[in-house]
Amino acid sequence: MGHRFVPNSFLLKEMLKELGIDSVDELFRDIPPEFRTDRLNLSPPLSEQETLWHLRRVLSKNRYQGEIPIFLGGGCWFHYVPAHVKYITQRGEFLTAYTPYQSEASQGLLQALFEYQSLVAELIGLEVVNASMYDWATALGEAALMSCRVTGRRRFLVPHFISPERRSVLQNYCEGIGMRVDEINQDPNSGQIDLDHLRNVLSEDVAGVYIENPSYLGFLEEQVDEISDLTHRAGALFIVGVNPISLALFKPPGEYGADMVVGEGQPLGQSPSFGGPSLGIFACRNDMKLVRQMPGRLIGMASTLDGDERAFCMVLQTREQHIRRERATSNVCSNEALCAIAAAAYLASMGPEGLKTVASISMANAHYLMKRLAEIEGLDAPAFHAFHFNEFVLRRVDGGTMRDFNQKLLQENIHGGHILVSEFPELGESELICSTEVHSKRDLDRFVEAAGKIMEGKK
Amino acid sequence: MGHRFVPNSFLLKEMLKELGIDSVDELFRDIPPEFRTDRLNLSPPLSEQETLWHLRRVLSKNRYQGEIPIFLGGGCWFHYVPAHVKYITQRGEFLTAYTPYQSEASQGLLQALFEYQSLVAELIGLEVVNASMYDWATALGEAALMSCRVTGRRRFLVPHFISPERRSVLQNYCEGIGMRVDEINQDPNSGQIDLDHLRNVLSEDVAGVYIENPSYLGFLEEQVDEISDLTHRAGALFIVGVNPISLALFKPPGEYGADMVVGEGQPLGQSPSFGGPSLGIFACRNDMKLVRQMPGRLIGMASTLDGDERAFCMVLQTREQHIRRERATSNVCSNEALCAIAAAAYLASMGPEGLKTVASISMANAHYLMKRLAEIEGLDAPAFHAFHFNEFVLRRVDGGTMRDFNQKLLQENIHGGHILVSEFPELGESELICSTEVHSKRDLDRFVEAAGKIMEGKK
Amino acid sequence: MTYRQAKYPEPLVFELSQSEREGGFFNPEIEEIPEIPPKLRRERLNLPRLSEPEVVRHYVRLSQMNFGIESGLYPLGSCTMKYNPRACEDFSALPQVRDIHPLQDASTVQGALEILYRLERMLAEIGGVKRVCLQPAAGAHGELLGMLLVRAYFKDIGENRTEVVIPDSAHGTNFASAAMAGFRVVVIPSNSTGRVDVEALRAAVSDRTAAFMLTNPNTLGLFEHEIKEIASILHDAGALLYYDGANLNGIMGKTRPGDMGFDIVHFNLHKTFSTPHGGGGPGAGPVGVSEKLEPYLPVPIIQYDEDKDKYWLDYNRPKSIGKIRSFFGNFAVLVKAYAYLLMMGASGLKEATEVAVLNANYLKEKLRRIPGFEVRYDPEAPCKHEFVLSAEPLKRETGVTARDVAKRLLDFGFHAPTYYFPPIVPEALMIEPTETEPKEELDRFVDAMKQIAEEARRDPETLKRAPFSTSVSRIDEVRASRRPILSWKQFVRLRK
Amino acid sequence: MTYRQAKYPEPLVFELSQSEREGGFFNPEIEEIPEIPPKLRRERLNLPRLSEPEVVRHYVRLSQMNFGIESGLYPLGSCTMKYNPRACEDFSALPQVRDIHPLQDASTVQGALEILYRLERMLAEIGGVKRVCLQPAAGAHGELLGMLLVRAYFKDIGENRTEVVIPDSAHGTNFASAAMAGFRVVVIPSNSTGRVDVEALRAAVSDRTAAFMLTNPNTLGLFEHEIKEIASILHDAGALLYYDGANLNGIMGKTRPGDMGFDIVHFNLHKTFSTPHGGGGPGAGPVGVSEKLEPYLPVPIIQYDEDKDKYWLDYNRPKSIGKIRSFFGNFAVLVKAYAYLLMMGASGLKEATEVAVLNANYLKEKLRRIPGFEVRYDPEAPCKHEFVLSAEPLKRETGVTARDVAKRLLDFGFHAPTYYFPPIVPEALMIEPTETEPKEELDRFVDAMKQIAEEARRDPETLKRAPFSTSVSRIDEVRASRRPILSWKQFVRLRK
Ligand SMILES: Cc1ncc(COP(=O)(O)O)c(C=O)c1O
Ligand SMILES: Cc1ncc(COP(=O)(O)O)c(C=O)c1O
Repeated sequence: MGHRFVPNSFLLKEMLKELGIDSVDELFRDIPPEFRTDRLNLSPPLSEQETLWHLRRVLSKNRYQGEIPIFLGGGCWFHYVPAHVKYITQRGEFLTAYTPYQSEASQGLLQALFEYQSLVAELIGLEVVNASMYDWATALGEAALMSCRVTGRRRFLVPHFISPERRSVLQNYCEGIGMRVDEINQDPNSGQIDLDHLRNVLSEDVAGVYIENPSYLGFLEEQVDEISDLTHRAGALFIVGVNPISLALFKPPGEYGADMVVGEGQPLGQSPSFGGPSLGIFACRNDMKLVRQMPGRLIGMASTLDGDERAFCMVLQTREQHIRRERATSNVCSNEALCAIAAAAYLASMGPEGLKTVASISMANAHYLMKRLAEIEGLDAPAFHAFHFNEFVLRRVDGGTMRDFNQKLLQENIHGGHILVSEFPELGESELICSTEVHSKRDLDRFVEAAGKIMEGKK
Repeated sequence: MGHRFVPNSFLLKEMLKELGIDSVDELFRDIPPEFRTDRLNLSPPLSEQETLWHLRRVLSKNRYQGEIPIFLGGGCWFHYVPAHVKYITQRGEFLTAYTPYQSEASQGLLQALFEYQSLVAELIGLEVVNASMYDWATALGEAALMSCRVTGRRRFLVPHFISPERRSVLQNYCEGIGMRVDEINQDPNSGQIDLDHLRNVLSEDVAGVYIENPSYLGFLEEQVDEISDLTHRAGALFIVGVNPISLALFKPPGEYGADMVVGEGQPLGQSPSFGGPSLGIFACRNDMKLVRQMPGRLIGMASTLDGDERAFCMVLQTREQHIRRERATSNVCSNEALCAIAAAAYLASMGPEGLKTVASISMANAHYLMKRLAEIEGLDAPAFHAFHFNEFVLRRVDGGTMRDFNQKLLQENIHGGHILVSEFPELGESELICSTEVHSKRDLDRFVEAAGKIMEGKK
Repeated sequence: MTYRQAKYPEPLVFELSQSEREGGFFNPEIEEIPEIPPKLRRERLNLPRLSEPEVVRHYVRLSQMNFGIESGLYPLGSCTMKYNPRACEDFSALPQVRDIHPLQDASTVQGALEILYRLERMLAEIGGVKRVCLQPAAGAHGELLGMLLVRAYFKDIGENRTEVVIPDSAHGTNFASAAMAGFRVVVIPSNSTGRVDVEALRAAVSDRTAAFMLTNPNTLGLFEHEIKEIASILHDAGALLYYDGANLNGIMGKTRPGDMGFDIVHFNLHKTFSTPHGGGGPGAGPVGVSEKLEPYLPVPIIQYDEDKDKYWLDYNRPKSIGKIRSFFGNFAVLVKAYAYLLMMGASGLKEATEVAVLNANYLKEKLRRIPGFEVRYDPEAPCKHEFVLSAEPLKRETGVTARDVAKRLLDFGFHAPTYYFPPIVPEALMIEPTETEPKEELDRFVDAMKQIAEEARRDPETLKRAPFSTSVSRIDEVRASRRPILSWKQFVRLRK
Repeated sequence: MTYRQAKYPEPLVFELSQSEREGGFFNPEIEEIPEIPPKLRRERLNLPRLSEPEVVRHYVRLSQMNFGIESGLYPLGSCTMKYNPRACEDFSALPQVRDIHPLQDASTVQGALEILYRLERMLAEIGGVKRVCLQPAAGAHGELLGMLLVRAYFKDIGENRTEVVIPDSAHGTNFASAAMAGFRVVVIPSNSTGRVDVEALRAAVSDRTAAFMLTNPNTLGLFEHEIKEIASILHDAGALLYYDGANLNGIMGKTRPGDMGFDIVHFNLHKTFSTPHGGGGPGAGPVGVSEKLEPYLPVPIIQYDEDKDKYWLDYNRPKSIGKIRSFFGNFAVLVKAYAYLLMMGASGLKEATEVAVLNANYLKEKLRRIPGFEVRYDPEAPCKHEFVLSAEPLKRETGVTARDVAKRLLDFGFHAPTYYFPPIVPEALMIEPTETEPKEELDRFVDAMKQIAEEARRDPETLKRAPFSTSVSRIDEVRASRRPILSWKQFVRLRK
């Protein structure tokens, strides 16, 4: 006994005595003897230093962006996280707080979350943003369910080119209520939504039409107004999935008729960390018919009872599970609040110019790569003839495999893109390549050079 | 114009207008034109990310403890710094504050510094500790000056085996007032103070007698009572230099008559960082004759004017330069306050048992090394027959050089001890080796093994 | 009373913004910036413009107006607000953790996979289960996964089961998760000791029953000692038993859900395993299952090839339900929990549980003796890590409610307990001190509760206006929900 | 007024201690622990026993009761309290910075040496000097080194010079440093414009004069435009000119001390170059010198061998004074300053200076127009980065002192200016906003000063009891010095 995290270990006797009992075991007498564990088969306590040694040893097997350039995106992005953003989320008052149930003692968190909602609202062009969902995929799942609640319909349309992971999560979210997820065709050349097909599949049972912009494969969708129109005319909700960084440059969904927006907030001030924590963005139009069906927490502007001061608190809690139980709009309880604070601090730090710079460096880098790689014999990019943000599909057309290509890149200490062969076999040997401001020009040139050598068979 | 650290860059015009001037240059019109600089020959601003890239690249040329084991001590020590101690000193309210001149707004810092003084007071056994000096060496310099102020005498005695750096700093501090620094012999076999010699050199002009315990070369001094006695009988002050970690195990100077204590507080919660920041410990007996001559800041317990509450503030400021100018007890102004807070948090976290464990692991490691290395043909340790804490002198007696020994160790990814050849040629080919709890048994065994191979000529 | 929370009259970032001011900056290297087609181009981006010094100061000030575990006792029942080791924050901030991408080639993330694999093994050992899926981002997410596994299982074995049974004392997420997974929720009442009414359960269970969701210790902090009987009832009916792990801190290392007969077990890493709550998240809610549910677990399963000493991702799971979240879950959170488990070790976990339970019983015995408070259910039985106090006697006597008591506690520098939950206790104050609180803090809490009870008698009107020491006084939450203002954008529009 | 500092009734760590409680723990690997001879052995060690959760909470609470730049405007004149970039903290926490030892073989610390070398070059460029010693730990330490260099120089050239001349407006450290280096201090008065009285200087300088220490801009924030004349007087007399760099933020990038004729220049990295003050330190006070003083600089000098692309330590400096501090100075601080300089670049430094001066003039013009305050010296001249306001008119009128004004400012959420310095201004309030303060914060400060001046007339008695919003009310500092209690040990003894 006597762990440094457990202050009262040495006061056991004294405290037990005050309780009038002899042994701590008495406090566990209600556990049937047959179920009592003698001891867990885990190692003895390591010191903090030993734990660091262990982790350093294990983690030395990871290769990381910065040590080598990594050209992966696909729903999780490397962006530079300013030191002060990390500092802010490491402040114990934020880090170690619970959900702000006691609003009077939690104004700091509540204001920061209100700012998150507000900043993201500006970015996407809708007024109502919740205080976070787990990630993009689960936000999409919740959006589908919400579209069902709002419309009373049970079909949901998604584009063909969507991250299979996101698609799978969506499927699982729709499973319970028996909602069907169907695909909308996309033009194999341009990736653009096949409007005729959309018109065909859009029937009276469609609750929502979902597109991603930019798409999972990096290209932008140009027919957003048409899609919005078709969707709304069918009485369905129009839902758009976004990479928020792209919205520094591209028209926000709020300006082309989106009823709801989902997306991945991780690039706003969070490192990838192997995919988590992430930050599910979830927003809707300011229409109480929608707002009342929102999942998750909402922070609202309030005032003190004496009316003297502005304050913030959670609002519309009657939607939530702790009050409405099985009739709640969602089961979500813990969310990703700290990531939302990071996103707020990040957006407030970048400002419009900073965010645009981040986005345009990313775009310029990706386009530079795209152009230079396309010049290499045997490579073809982009696979889709459309405008791209900072990701694009690179195809290998010389008969070799992308797996081999990437392995050889790795030997040159470069991590290539995400191989798409099993996800979208119709694209042939291809991979999804991403670049952002974390790549220097030297990184890009090294990539191009290595790719050139590999394709020449010199590697 | 428009740096992200400079909020008003874009308001220049507006603000200049309010001042009724046209150009910012007008504000510099008092600088004679001949002295105006057009532009500094420095690079353009790097982004935070570019700065990180640059630093990572430059710093990748450093080898560090953890990556390889480093067996250096000699006044700067590797000890494990718990994460929460770093967190505490990274709290902006401490980190970005100035000296607590406004005590009412600075109670947190003042209390933390009072706790530092109190914790170190317990450790060394004297009641009065100041709120920090720059480092051990400058603390020693100040101690010499203070002994002169207190006694009116101008000779200062130091042991022969003292860090030459510390000796040099002391010399420079004594230079101005023309204080002479003389050496006390130490027994070449045991390192113990030569009491006869001390008796001889102790004349009426000696202001202070200084010893280090443990010594720079790692051994303990056993005759502290005798030295104290002799010193005091000669009317001089007895000053002891310490590694505070050692005091978890060894008798504190306050218990054997020290009038003043100096030392290096860096091992209490600070990483070496190439030798700085460091933390000069400075303490004296609670005798107002001494206290009034203390250099540096002192934090005292106080109360509010209304008498209601306990509070803390700086006391006895009339000793200091900002009030007494050239008659101040020292010129010190900025000190090492944040390191003192780290030391306080470290000591409060370790507690008596924790600190003893740190000290005894360090000692056990060093003794293990000492024993195992001494078993190797051609090596001899320790050079001094005395009790050692966690440092000892290793000698090479096979004709080879320590330089060569260390170079070969480096090839095995081990950094050996501090070579003493130029500092104390009388010790022959020798180096000062140190171990602490940052070394695992595996590190120690690797060192011994590599040393064995080198000495066998297999390397 | 001398505690006082900091207060800064701090505007919103939008109000701090200047028309021109430089925020983040990067130096572009590639000069050619592609021209975006006008149709796609954004025209206006209304983000605030602040300099870095302003941003830092703003959020530092806000942080001081927020209460965390590092500020004081946070006895929020059901939430296990324990100390979050600072070391875990450092570990999870290593570049080898932060700067790796989930789609990297497995050969380049062996360290990450090893941690996931080892963490899974540890959780399996603690829970007494076969395998654990680390994907869920929170407890409720784990519940949803659990319910989907239940669904998949019955579908696979060809049974059509549509009901999930849940006790009335359960957490709201249980009901909502079951419903989201498409089950009809059947609620059963608690018995007079606050535990599952076994007869009611028996009556409710049928061949329509897919699962029973149980929190054990339950939300009253009481151990469901009839668990063997409960498990039999379910298993005999061919149904599954689901363990809500929110309260694992009351039994961890003393007994294991799997051993008690639970088929599916979720863990709340942000409760039991000390990863910080972050003001509401991110958390992690891994789900463990017994052998028979293993085939349905989400992909990928992390496997270890001992011969090659390699970790690999197993996607070849024909019966898998697919994914419940992108990638591998909240990895950085998982790293913290892993480090926490290493630092606690077997003995530390047991000690944590014992002291958590001791602290809870200590508080319970002290508090229920204060006139005005009582423990409704089985007050003489030891509670586990938490207990529920009822302030009903106080309310009856003085009109002061549990909510008033909770608000007043804020003035003493404590966070409030959870109140009005579970719903079966009137004027409930659900108190969970955790093992990381020193006795002194518990004693101060008892004193505060005593003072409040006295104050309720002496001056209930003042008390009802509490808190006074927080950065703002009592907030009108009802009005805020009536015409919600949810963003600056909306606020500006309304203001016009 | 709505600002309020946090307040926790927080005991001392000794009062929090329990008789048994576990703090830091390590697992010993070597079993054999050497037996310490009884004579050397310690018997009792009275450190407090706290658990980690308690330690963290304790210092978090204390931190909230402290005001830093991150809390609000900190216009402490002469101290250059500017925003400290958080990135620099991260950079200096890299293991390649923290976990290297100063006695390492030079081949293993090439990165550290490169940083020191480059930083030295940058400072030399900014200061207009030949070489820079990075060892001094603070400004005053730099002054001492400077004075010792002066000593060494004259000793070397065989002149016996015993006096250092200092203006009456100088900082206390100048006098103290000169005295510590064994010089007699000769004080000269300021002229009616608050600058060096050139005639008085001429009269004071003789062949006994070793150096003149000057702060330029001086402590009134005024540029010593007669600097050329001043330099001639000194140099003609064979004496040296010393630059106190505390106020470099007022001219950096606009002019260089070396160009003005200064022979020795110290830099305050914790002022001008944004390394945090840490509540009083650690800082860094590098000292630059012109060619003729180079031989005396402390060892080692960091040299770069271009051919081998290697940095090496030059100890072979026969005229060197040796060391002024162990090792290489406050390295981690130096790394922060280096990173700061990289991020600012040439243009950023100039911009910083310009805006720092603009902000100061802006405040000066607004504040000196408030009845009760005035600028004594050369009020129409532009100040540099700071200025000194006199509250004497206010005192005469209302009895309210500069100190009262300062204390009252705390209630508005500002730190107070430096007061009663420089001594040549009665009721001095020395105000330095720095370039990292937004205009809004400056305007709020002006408003607060207006309100205070009004309050001084309306209700001086209340004002004299300020502050009210800090964690404690006004402290009896006089009594605290009368019978000082300097440690818990002493307190306990006295209490008995
Ligand atoms: C008993 C119980 N079950 C489930 C949950 C939901 O957990 P989470 O917030 O991690 O989704 C909670 C959270 O408070 C809980 O207390
Ligand atoms: C003008 C001036 N000179 C010297 C110093 C001393 O600098 P330091 O505190 O770094 O020793 C100061 C510090 O405030 C100062 O303002």
